[in-house]
Amino acid sequence: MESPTALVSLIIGLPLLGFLINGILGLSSTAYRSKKTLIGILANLAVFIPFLCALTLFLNFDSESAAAFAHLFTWMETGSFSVDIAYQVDQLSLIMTLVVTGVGSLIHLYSIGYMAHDEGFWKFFAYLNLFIFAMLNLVLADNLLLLFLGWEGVGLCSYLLIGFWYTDMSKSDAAKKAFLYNRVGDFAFLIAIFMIFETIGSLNFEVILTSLEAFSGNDIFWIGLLILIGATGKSAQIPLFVWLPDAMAGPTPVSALIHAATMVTSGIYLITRMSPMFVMSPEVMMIVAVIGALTAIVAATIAITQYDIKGVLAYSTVSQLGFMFLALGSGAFTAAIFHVVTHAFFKACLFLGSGSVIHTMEHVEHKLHDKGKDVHFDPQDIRNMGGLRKYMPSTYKTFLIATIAIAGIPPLAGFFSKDEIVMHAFNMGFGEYAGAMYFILWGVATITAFLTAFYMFRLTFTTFHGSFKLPKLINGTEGSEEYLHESPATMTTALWSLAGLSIVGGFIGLPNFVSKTFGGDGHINWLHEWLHTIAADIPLTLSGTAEWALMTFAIIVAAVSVYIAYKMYGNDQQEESDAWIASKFGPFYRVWKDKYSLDELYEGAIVHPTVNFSDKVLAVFDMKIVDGFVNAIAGTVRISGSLLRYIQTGVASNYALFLILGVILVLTILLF
Amino acid sequence: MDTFIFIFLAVLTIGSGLGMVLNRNTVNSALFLVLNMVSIAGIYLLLQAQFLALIQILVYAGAIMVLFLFVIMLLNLDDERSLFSKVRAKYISAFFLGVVTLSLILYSLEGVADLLPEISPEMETAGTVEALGDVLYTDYLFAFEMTAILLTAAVVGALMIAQYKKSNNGASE
Amino acid sequence: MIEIDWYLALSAVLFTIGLVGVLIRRNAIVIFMCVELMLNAVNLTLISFSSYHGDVTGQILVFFSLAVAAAEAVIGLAIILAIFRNNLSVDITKVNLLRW
Amino acid sequence: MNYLLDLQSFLPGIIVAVAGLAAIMLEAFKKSANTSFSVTIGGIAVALLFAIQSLYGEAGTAFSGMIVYGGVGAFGSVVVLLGALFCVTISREYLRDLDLHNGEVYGMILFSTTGMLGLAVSNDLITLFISLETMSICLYVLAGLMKNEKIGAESALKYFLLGAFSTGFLLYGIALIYGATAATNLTEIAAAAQPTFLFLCGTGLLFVGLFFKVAAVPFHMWTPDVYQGTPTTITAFMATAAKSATFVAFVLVLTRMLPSSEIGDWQSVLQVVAILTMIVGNLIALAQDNVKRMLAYSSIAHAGYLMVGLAAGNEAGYAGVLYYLFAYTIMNAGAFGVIAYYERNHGLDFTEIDSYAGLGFKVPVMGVMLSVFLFSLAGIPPMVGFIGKYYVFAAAVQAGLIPLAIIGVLASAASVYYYLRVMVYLYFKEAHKEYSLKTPGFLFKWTLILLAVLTVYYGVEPVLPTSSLMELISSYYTV
Repeated sequence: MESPTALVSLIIGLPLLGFLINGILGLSSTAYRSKKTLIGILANLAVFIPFLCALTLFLNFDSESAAAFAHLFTWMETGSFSVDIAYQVDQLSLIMTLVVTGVGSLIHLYSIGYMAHDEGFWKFFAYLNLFIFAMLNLVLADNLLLLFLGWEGVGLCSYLLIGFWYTDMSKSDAAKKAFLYNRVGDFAFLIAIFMIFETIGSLNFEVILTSLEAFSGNDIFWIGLLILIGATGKSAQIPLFVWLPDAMAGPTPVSALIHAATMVTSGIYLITRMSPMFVMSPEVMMIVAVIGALTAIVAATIAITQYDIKGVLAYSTVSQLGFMFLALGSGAFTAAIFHVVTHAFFKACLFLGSGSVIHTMEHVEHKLHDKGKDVHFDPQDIRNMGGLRKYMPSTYKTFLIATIAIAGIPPLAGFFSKDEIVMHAFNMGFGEYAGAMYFILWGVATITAFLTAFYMFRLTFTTFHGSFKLPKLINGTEGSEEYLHESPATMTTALWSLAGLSIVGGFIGLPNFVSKTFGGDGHINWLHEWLHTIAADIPLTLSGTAEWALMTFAIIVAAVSVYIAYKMYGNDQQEESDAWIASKFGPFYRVWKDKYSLDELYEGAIVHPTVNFSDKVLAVFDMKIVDGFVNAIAGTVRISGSLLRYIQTGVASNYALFLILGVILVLTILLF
Repeated sequence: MDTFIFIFLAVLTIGSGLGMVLNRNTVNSALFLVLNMVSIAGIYLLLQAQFLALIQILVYAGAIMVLFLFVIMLLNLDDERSLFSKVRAKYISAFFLGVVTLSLILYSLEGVADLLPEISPEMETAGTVEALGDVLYTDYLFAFEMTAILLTAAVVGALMIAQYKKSNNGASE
Repeated sequence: MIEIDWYLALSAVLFTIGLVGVLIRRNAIVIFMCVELMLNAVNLTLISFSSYHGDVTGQILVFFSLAVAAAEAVIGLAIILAIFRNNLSVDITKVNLLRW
Repeated sequence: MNYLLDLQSFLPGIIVAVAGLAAIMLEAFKKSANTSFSVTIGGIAVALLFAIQSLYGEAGTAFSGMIVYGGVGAFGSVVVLLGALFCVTISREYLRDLDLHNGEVYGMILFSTTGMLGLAVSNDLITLFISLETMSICLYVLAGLMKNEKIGAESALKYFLLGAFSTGFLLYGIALIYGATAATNLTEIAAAAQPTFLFLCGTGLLFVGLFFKVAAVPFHMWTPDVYQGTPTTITAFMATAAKSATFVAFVLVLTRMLPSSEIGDWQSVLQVVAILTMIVGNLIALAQDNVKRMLAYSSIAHAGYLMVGLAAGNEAGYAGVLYYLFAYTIMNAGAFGVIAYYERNHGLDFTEIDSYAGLGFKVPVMGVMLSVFLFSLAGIPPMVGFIGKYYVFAAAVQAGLIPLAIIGVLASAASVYYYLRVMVYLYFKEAHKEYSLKTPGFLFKWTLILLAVLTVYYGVEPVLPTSSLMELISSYYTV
């Protein structure tokens, strides 16, 4: 394959260019800000053209191709340490680039309609382009340092976009929370980078992965653990996941793009990239798997109790990310990436669908205000909805398709990826290290899959089936259903494209055993073939029969779950059914509803004691000693600055005096 | 003979220099400086730099100092009683710094006489106009041209600064 | 025969007199004259070296230094005129709006 | 001797000088300041092209060894001409508002630039002296442009008196060096140099003269007063072009005249002065409330960082200094430009930091650009200022001067405070009263935008890596 430098420059450069054009022109000219069509088209092209470039690269690449490098320039160089702006095009980075730019393009398209009435339209698109730029740096980087820059860049953009409506206090708080939790993870990641550099003397992936023997077992464990902590921050896993649900405060396209499809999967990308190193430490693998499974079930149970349409989706995202971590921990790196891809499709579709719903509910509220009715309701609360399928058929159909996909019903995308993960977890049960633990994790995963189908159908049925409940719940909203409407074409186009991908997306990873059973060569899992040079997968050792049994079991679980959900929520019984669950599960339900009190736990276990301790003990120490010291230094600096300036008396002969002092100083140094 | 002339001129130079610094009357100071420059020109003659001795008198004593005197008269600044610094500490520190600087320079002059024992015999010809002109327009052409720019700039600049209340809008004057 | 030391020392003394003058005088014109004295002192050093080296470069340098002194005199006196117009004085201790 | 070839080697300077004469003639006979302005821009631009061309040519000496061409000198010329060009393009509107717009100003700027170009290529102490004086005399005049204001005349007087005073030391230094070696040519001096007290004293005094011009502590006292009392765009010219020219001359002196560190301990002098300059410059800048004066102290601090590169005394250090000059010219011209813009709207008092409250939102593009320039001056990546600092400090570490590098990094960390303080006023303080700002003119605005883009661009992609600058330095070893 010829050098990809030109294409990579385009892929990386165009989003940056889009950001600069929209940012600078928007900042400097108010006239430009109102040209929303132009802004939207520019921003879209800045992502869509890179997508085409990535597609070109992809078509010229096959599973056996060696990685191609695009070294744009060396930023700085001293001795052995250099900062290279260099990109690596290989099977893994191509998949990620396609997802980022492809899903990114669709979400950009959707945003034109969604943000049409927002004042900060130009700013929004500038940020989105910047995000794409940072994300592409992250997935295409050929060294850890550049990856880290992209990693920080996406964090920054996420912070800016969550707090996009920064005038709303709770939203800027959510932004701060996301920022802080991410810093904890980033710090760990940075230490890991230092440790790697210290041992290998290079941060280049190729160099690191070919000189893994330089690490002691202990090093591998600690580096792996630190990278994992970094990944848990960015990919919202226990213990750092609490920021993600709050992050849904941002505009919905942001939730879809950043907090579902791309940024939050960067932790999975990073671990897959480093997979040859991770498989060397079974302990870390197990920790990864446990964290993943635990996050999956914790988030799924919380999701059951939520009423906020985006809240359910947020916890669902956390839960699905948990699945991906379980896959990583089970040595199924390909399956994790597979799930990243399919999840990007259906979750983006779900978020955008929810955005469409919220959009119309807000429209209803505005219309009512226009009519002079002073009513307030939460446009995101599913209890106010119901029966929307009549009014927004496209949104309904796409939402339903995506729900079926995430629930794991064949042959939609989610089924294949999730099944592969569960199967690998089961397979690891026969492994040498902590086998029993993996059987438990398999059980947890299966229960989570059941819960996933359940809460997703609960959400769909409550929102779209039955009757529109707002008029019954709130006075003054009678007849408001007439204001419900389908979203504009830019939005539905994006929805339908993503729904289509949710249907067919799974075919890139068909299970191999199916082919074997029917006399094939057992190589129908295209993704597996594609990534085999990069992902250090632990192979499946199960027999064909066992695999068939597991798959059938998974289908049954999902089907039963959907059936139960239909029975409980299919026809306006949301209130009674929630109450029934609450009574059945009693204390558990309360725990779920309180989100395991994790926010309070962090508050109570870490923040409060720290504050108390610092109040009582540290404060004294701080005030008397540390503060005193710091103030003394700062004070000395400021005072000496203030005093020194009075040397400058304004009289020229005094200046000459200092000049002569300088002469004496210079001559003294030279002559003696 | 040379020695006596030197001592005479040296005393004259230093005396007139001190006179310039210490005299309260600005016109007197300027006249002391003229005297100082003339006596320095005499020392140039001792050093066999005839041409420069001539220019010293013409340019410095003749042109530059006349300009000084002209400005002093123009501004009517003859008496400076009030303009003498009253702060004693300043005299002391200035004197102290002067002594230190002088001693550092004198210290560095140690041993020069051994290296350069006498006036070079070539000076018979080297101090003449021909000798100077010969190198000035060849080897030192660059500096010479730069000096031309310097003097042009000085004349224009002096006009710019000294013009009184020139109205600057579009150079109407 | 006078040794070069004497010329150089004389020059150094003159230089120092000018230097001290700059420090203690308050009249801008006199300060400027002190600077001229310093330049003269340096010229003396240059000519002494030139003569004892038997090298014409030093004299060339003095030539240029004279030109520079002339240019400085023109500019300097113009500036002093401007100061006098604004302040009706050439006392540099009164010219201290810009400080700290 | 082939004079044509000699003239060609100083072509940029000649073009600029001729343009200067033309500007003055046009003013005298046609009374057209705008024509002078165009001639000035054209002259500098053409000179810049020739300077860039000679950057790629070979190095050598001309005018009987009085000047060098190519190599470091060519790079210095490019930086000086860039500084001059930017300052002239932002000057027109500003000077018009101050009622100072006339051809003589441009003539002075051009003559001064000629001097700087001579300084940047000087290979002989006589060239150095005359060029330095040509530059300075024009700058004295420019400092006194606002001669009808008290502060204008005052800044000219201070600059002039102290400048003339320091010239005395510079000339004395040259005299003593001449006495010790019987030469004024830099390479001849290097060949004849002996570690006598005479020679050391001479170099010390020569350094004093150069320290004064680059505003190193304790020779810096004129800087804040002069910068404050000079029209702001002219201040930019002094702070960028003049400083760059002097530093290039410094590099030439150190590499060509004092290549051997066994003769004298120049590195210690440079180190001590660098430390003093960084500390004092930054400390006093912390206490300033006038933005222009703050920038004056900050320029002193930057001279300190540059001195770190000189003190390193290795090729990396000199290359770092050259790069830093380029970076400093871009970002400082920009910063002064934006300040000139604000000042233009509300008179000369409008440089107090208090009056900057809430300004950032007034004309957003100006606020953003000022932020970019200040970030760069503070040395925050990815701005060009960071790269410059990185190179000089890295060179110091390479030379084993780790304490010096640490002081430098600490000092520049402290400097972040006063740069950010301006930004806090720009964006986080409420404006005292409602007012609107003039729209910046086309040339003015786009010059600043170009500078801001360059500031970021060279911060992201330093296309002048030190290695090729080192080649420029080593290209002189044989000539």
